[in-house]
Amino acid sequence: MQNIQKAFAGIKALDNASLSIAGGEVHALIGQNGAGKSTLIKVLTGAYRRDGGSITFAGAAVDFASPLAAQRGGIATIYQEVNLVPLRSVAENIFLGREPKRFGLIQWPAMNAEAARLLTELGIELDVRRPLGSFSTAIQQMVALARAVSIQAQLVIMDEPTSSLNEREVETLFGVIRGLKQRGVSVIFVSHRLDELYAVCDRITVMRDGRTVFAGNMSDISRLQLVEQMLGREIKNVGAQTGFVRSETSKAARPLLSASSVVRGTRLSGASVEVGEGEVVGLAGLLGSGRSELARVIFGADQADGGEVRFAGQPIHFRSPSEAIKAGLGFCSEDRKGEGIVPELSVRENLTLALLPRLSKAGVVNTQQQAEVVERFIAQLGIKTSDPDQPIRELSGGNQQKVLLARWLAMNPKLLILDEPTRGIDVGAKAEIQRLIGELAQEGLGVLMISSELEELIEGCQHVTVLRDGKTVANLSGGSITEPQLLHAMAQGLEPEDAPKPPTQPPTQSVVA
Amino acid sequence: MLSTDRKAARANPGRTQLLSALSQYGVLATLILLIVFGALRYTGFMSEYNFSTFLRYNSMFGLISLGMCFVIITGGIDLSVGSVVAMSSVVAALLSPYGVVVAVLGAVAAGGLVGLINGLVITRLNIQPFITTLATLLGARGMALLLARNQSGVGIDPGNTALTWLGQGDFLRLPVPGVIMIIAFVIGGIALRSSPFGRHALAIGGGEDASKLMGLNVGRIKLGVYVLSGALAGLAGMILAAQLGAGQPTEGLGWELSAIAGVVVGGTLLTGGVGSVWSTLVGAMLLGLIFNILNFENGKGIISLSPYWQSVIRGGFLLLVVVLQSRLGRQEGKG
Amino acid sequence: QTMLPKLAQKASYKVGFAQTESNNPWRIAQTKSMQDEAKKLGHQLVYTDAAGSTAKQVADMRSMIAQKVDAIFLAPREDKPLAPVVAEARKAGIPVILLDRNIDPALSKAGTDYVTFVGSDFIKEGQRVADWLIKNAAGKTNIIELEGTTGASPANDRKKGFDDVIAKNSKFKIVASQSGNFARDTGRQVAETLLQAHPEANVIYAHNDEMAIGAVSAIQAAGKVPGKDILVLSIDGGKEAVQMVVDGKINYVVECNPRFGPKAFATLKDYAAGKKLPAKIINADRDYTPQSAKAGLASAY
Amino acid sequence: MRGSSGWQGLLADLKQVRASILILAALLIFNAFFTPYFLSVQTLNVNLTQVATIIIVAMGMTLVIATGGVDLSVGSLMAISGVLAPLIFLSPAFANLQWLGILLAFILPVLVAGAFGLLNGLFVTRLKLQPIVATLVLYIAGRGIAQVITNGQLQSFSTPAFTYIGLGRPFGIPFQVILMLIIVAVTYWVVKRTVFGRSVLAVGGNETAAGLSGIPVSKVKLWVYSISGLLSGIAGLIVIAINSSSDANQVGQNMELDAIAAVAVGGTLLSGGKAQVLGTLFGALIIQLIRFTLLAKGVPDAAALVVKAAIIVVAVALQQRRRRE
Ligand SMILES: Nc1ncnc2c1ncn2[C@@H]1O[C@H](COP(=O)(O)OP(=O)(O)OP(=O)(O)O)[C@@H](O)[C@H]1O
Ligand SMILES: Nc1ncnc2c1ncn2[C@@H]1O[C@H](COP(=O)(O)OP(=O)(O)OP(=O)(O)O)[C@@H](O)[C@H]1O
Ligand SMILES: [Mg+2]
Ligand SMILES: [Mg+2]
Repeated sequence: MQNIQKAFAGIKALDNASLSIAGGEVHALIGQNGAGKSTLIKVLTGAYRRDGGSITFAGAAVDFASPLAAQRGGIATIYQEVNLVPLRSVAENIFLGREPKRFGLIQWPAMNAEAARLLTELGIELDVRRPLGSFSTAIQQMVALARAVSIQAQLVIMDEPTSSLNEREVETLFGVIRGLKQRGVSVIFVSHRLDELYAVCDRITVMRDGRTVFAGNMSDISRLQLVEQMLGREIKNVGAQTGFVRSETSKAARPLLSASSVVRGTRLSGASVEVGEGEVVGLAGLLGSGRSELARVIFGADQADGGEVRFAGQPIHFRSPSEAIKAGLGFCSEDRKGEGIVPELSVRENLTLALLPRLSKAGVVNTQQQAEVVERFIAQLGIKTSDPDQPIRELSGGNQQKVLLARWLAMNPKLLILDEPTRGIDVGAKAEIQRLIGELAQEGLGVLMISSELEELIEGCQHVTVLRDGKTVANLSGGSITEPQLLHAMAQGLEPEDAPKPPTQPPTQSVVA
Repeated sequence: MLSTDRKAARANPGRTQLLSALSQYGVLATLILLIVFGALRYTGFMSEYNFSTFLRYNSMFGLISLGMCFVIITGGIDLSVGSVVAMSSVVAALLSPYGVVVAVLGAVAAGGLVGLINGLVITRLNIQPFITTLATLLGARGMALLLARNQSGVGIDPGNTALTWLGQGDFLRLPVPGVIMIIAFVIGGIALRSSPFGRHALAIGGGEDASKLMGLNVGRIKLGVYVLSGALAGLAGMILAAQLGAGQPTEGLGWELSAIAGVVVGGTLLTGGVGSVWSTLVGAMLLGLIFNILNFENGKGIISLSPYWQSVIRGGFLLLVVVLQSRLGRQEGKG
Repeated sequence: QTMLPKLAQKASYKVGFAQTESNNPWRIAQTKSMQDEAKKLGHQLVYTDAAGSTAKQVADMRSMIAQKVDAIFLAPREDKPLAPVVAEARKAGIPVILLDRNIDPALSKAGTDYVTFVGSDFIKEGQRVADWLIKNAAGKTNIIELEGTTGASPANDRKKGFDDVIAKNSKFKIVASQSGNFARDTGRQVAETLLQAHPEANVIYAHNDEMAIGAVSAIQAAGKVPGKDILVLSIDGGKEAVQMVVDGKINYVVECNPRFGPKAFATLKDYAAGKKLPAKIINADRDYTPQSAKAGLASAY
Repeated sequence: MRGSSGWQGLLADLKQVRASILILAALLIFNAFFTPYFLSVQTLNVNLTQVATIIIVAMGMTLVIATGGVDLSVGSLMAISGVLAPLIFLSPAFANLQWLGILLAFILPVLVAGAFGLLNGLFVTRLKLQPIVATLVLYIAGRGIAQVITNGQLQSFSTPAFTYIGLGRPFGIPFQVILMLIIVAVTYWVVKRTVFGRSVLAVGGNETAAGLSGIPVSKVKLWVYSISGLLSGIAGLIVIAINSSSDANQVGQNMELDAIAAVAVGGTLLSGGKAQVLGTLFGALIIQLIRFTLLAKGVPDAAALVVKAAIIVVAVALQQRRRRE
């Protein structure tokens, strides 16, 4: 891909972006949120029309008119937002558009069997006839992977496939990637997790503001250089891996929230957590351990079947989020697209969505005050937007996340529940958000943070509560919050030594035969 | 996506199946109950004559509901079918002097053409189906009246008895329109269950962007469902003309709403992505049966229902069935 | 050719009445007249409403046949489509009497397929209006015609009757002819627009009372005097319209009386008694002129 | 701040719907040249009085559509309110208290229509019916209810105090036009400046997100359907006042189609999350002017339908092109 140009509503998303990938190589594509990675990929696969530039694939100039054309041309893609059809069965999702047919009719048994076989190879056993939507996001990611692998492609593109996978699943994924490589298939791998890039990638392209700013061998660039390239500036302090400044002495905080033995359906069976004023408390657990569920119950988005929640000393029972908000809670969902942004509304409206009642008198919004709040937060969080009136859907994922954080910070809450606040966010933005969380806590805000990133929990939290199968299984504090401890608690039964190793030491076994 | 997760994940598979069966057969059960009720209460209700009358009339609603079902499955809607029925009936009548084949194909093609226009406007100009087909609802009605030169009926060529047979004749003691409808449903059922067209229509309704990114030719399939809906409405129009011996430019007012109601009563969600051809058949027949029962009830002379009361009752019945449907459907999502 | 089924002489019959629609005052009055008469005579009236759909009317007829009523009154929505089902009724032994609209004589015949037709002649009604206008125009010759529902047979017939007569008279000119849907509100809106676009117009001919009454409002809204600046002509002869003739707002109305009940049931009785009936029993419809309206007001429907 | 308040905000909003303004202008220019007697106050009066009810109903429809719903029952609710009013002021109970009868005839029918609107809202929020289906119920049953109340009979009256809302002309301007303008202005203001208006857009744009941000989603929906009902009720009263008669069979016939078309031509997407109040105003005017033009030019009814269909498609397509550019 040479000198690709692409603009949305006059704003350049890609400006002279270039990318070249050799046969059989794993190529990292990296850049800050909004750098243009997803856009570049969509231009390549024909999901977007480019405004300029040329694309050569397998020696010939190509111009895919649609993702279908790209797929036929030998490019399989896993897009950033898991893009499958939840209502259709797992098997159908894998074979959609390529179903085995006889006399024009779909051969169901053959299709189901083949789907099951493909998934088994990825280490997953499930009923492929069930709707995809009844499985977790992680499983859905793996189904997307199975689909991409089963398309006999010359190039497989993965746009942030790991953002909702746990470490073991990431390992499986790496195995698949290596298998592809052995067959001479090239892979484009987009991720914000540097460790992962170094673990599997051969070469790398760094993008910034729609431009390609670096391309070279993975081994030729150090982490520090890489981050500098992404941000376009030098970083002095890269000692810590996150933006948290850990407050060493955590004073005995006044209790703010305490949830004890919360029960809900089969998802929560005795989950407890406590957060004090000015504390950042982490909520750890494997996928599906019930972290999000607990957060939703506390926030009144779901109703508990049992247990007790106390807030500021009072037993409370919020019947709806609005009651929780009135009491001083805020909740940032993990599903940005589905539960966070209102895509058609502007940044301004999105940012003040929860605040509106307070910005108004007798139901009439004070636009002056609204404008002030918005401007302040755009500046404070460094939200990249051309205009507060720009629809939020036009922002990159990371910037959308910042707007959502601002939505809650503007409320000046007593307790903020953040569900995966830094998922899919580039290192720069991530560090900023983490620093911000720390600062807010110091000012007295209580934070309950769900995170799948161990560093974040270790460096950012005064306490970490670990859930497993909907139950609280451990409470770690201060110095005892270490990686082995956490892993041990999350996966109880495993000795810390048996816990999955950091991905920097590649496992030998390959999943794909 | 996560919200769907959350709902579905709590379900227990065995129970889910039971409930989904219930919601599918709930409407069928209602239909059967109504038939039993009618049989016990009214003389002449279970006669072959009444059965055949019922099928002959309701076959047209069955056909447009079938097309509507496919459209709704993709998350769209087709408000033009009522007008298309009228227009195609006129086309069939006008073409009747040229033989039955020409008349039938002409009517179906005329309907398909409106469907093609719908599909092209929706996929190429990106105008929402509701608005597009609202416009063709007006346009096709206008064309019907223009073709009929404002006459209320355009007579079929009396020599074309084959065409008349398609509307008024019997085949194996079954009314021909009913047979045509059943054949259409069998093909439709297979198409939805096992043809790529049907599966892709379902996939598009479940996630259009995702389907596009997975390489489906979304535009062509959407075009396909609107052409199908138009063509089936054209077929219904041919039956209408054949049955009445004349093209009917003013017929079909509000039929689109009956079709939508039939599909919805059958348990298909207007949001797309799920749907069943068989439930649609049952739903359409159930709504037709209400008319039939109300006619018989009036004949008892115990209470004389004015047509006004009949619309109130029909509205209430629609509410009842749809609520039942959604209750059962929702149970499915709980654990 | 089979003969018409006989009807036994009974004190009380179960008779069907297949109405075409009930969304306008004329039809409502017709239905009411039928119901009142049935009640008076002690018959059971099985009433269906086709809601403006010929296909449904056919199905309605069939459900009456399935219920084995003694006889059927049918107000056919159209002339061709009802013929087969009339034949079916005969085969089922149920005599049919047609009300207010006829059936294509090529397809079905009075005395063999159905008993007789009771009603008015829509073409004639249009002609009568035109004849009156030609005699009483007093120099008013630019006509706006408010048509009934596009495609409806009374609309077509009333238009044909009127237009044919007018066409033979070169002094008169129909400057605009548009559908007002047989409804007062639409009639008013269309009249408003047409009066605005054709200020030269000085006659409005409406296919029914409802639209004529709407036109009167439109004329007033345009700052003119209905009945004087602009002549208003109509068909139906409901009380409200006749009152307007008395008030001078409408100039001429041809009656099309919907009170079918007495005549319909009398015909039924005659048929059962074995009397010989003519093929058509045409209602003796009056007309209302400024001179005759006052006298007729009390008996207008 | 840019484009958020005051005149600048108004300008920005007009810019958003400039396609519909251009189409309207084109229609006006065409008529000015080719339709005799077009440029007159009377033309303005005729068109504005005829379109007033459509616009009033379309305002409610705009809000409903903004939440991602649709209201098919508006015409039937107009009929219900239209049928009730004469029953009240003609009732012998108010023979000696005519002013009270008339006052109640203005208030009660509108409230009843609003209550039916609320019922629509309950179908949508409590029974979780999809809006098309939920409002289809009252579309079918509502007119039946109106007809049952009067047994289909037309009610005629001449009660100047009541018909004022349809025939009155304060300062020479038709009363219903003034009422319409007030309703448009209030709707515009509500959408732009109130928490309720912003909540409507948020609910339509992403219901889950709105709920998690503390917006009372169900309450917002109940309100929009109720408002749609109330406005339909007002429109019903105007229609019967103009005609000095109430006909349950006819009042509000096809109103849902006109109102939805006005909203769409005005540039509001039916998928929700947007409300172009001014666009709806222009959309309704466009549809009205097309009708006027076709009638005035003597285009027969049948051909007019085809032309109208084409123009709706073209207008909506132009609107969307602008949005995408
Ligand atoms: N459909 C769209 N309409 C308008 N602007 C868009 C659209 N898609 C992307 N953009 C803009 O293009 C730029 C690049 O976005 P893109 O999604 O490619 O970034 P990214 O590098 O993938 O970021 P992330 O890591 O957050 O996923 C952003 O500024 C974004 O606002
Ligand atoms: N075993 C499972 N079967 C089906 N669905 C599951 C399973 N485990 C998790 N899920 C789905 O994953 C989602 C996340 O689960 P939950 O919110 O309870 O836990 P979590 O720890 O927050 O997980 P996550 O990290 O994915 O947010 C739920 O919506 C649930 O539907
Ligand atoms: Mg991206
Ligand atoms: Mg979670």
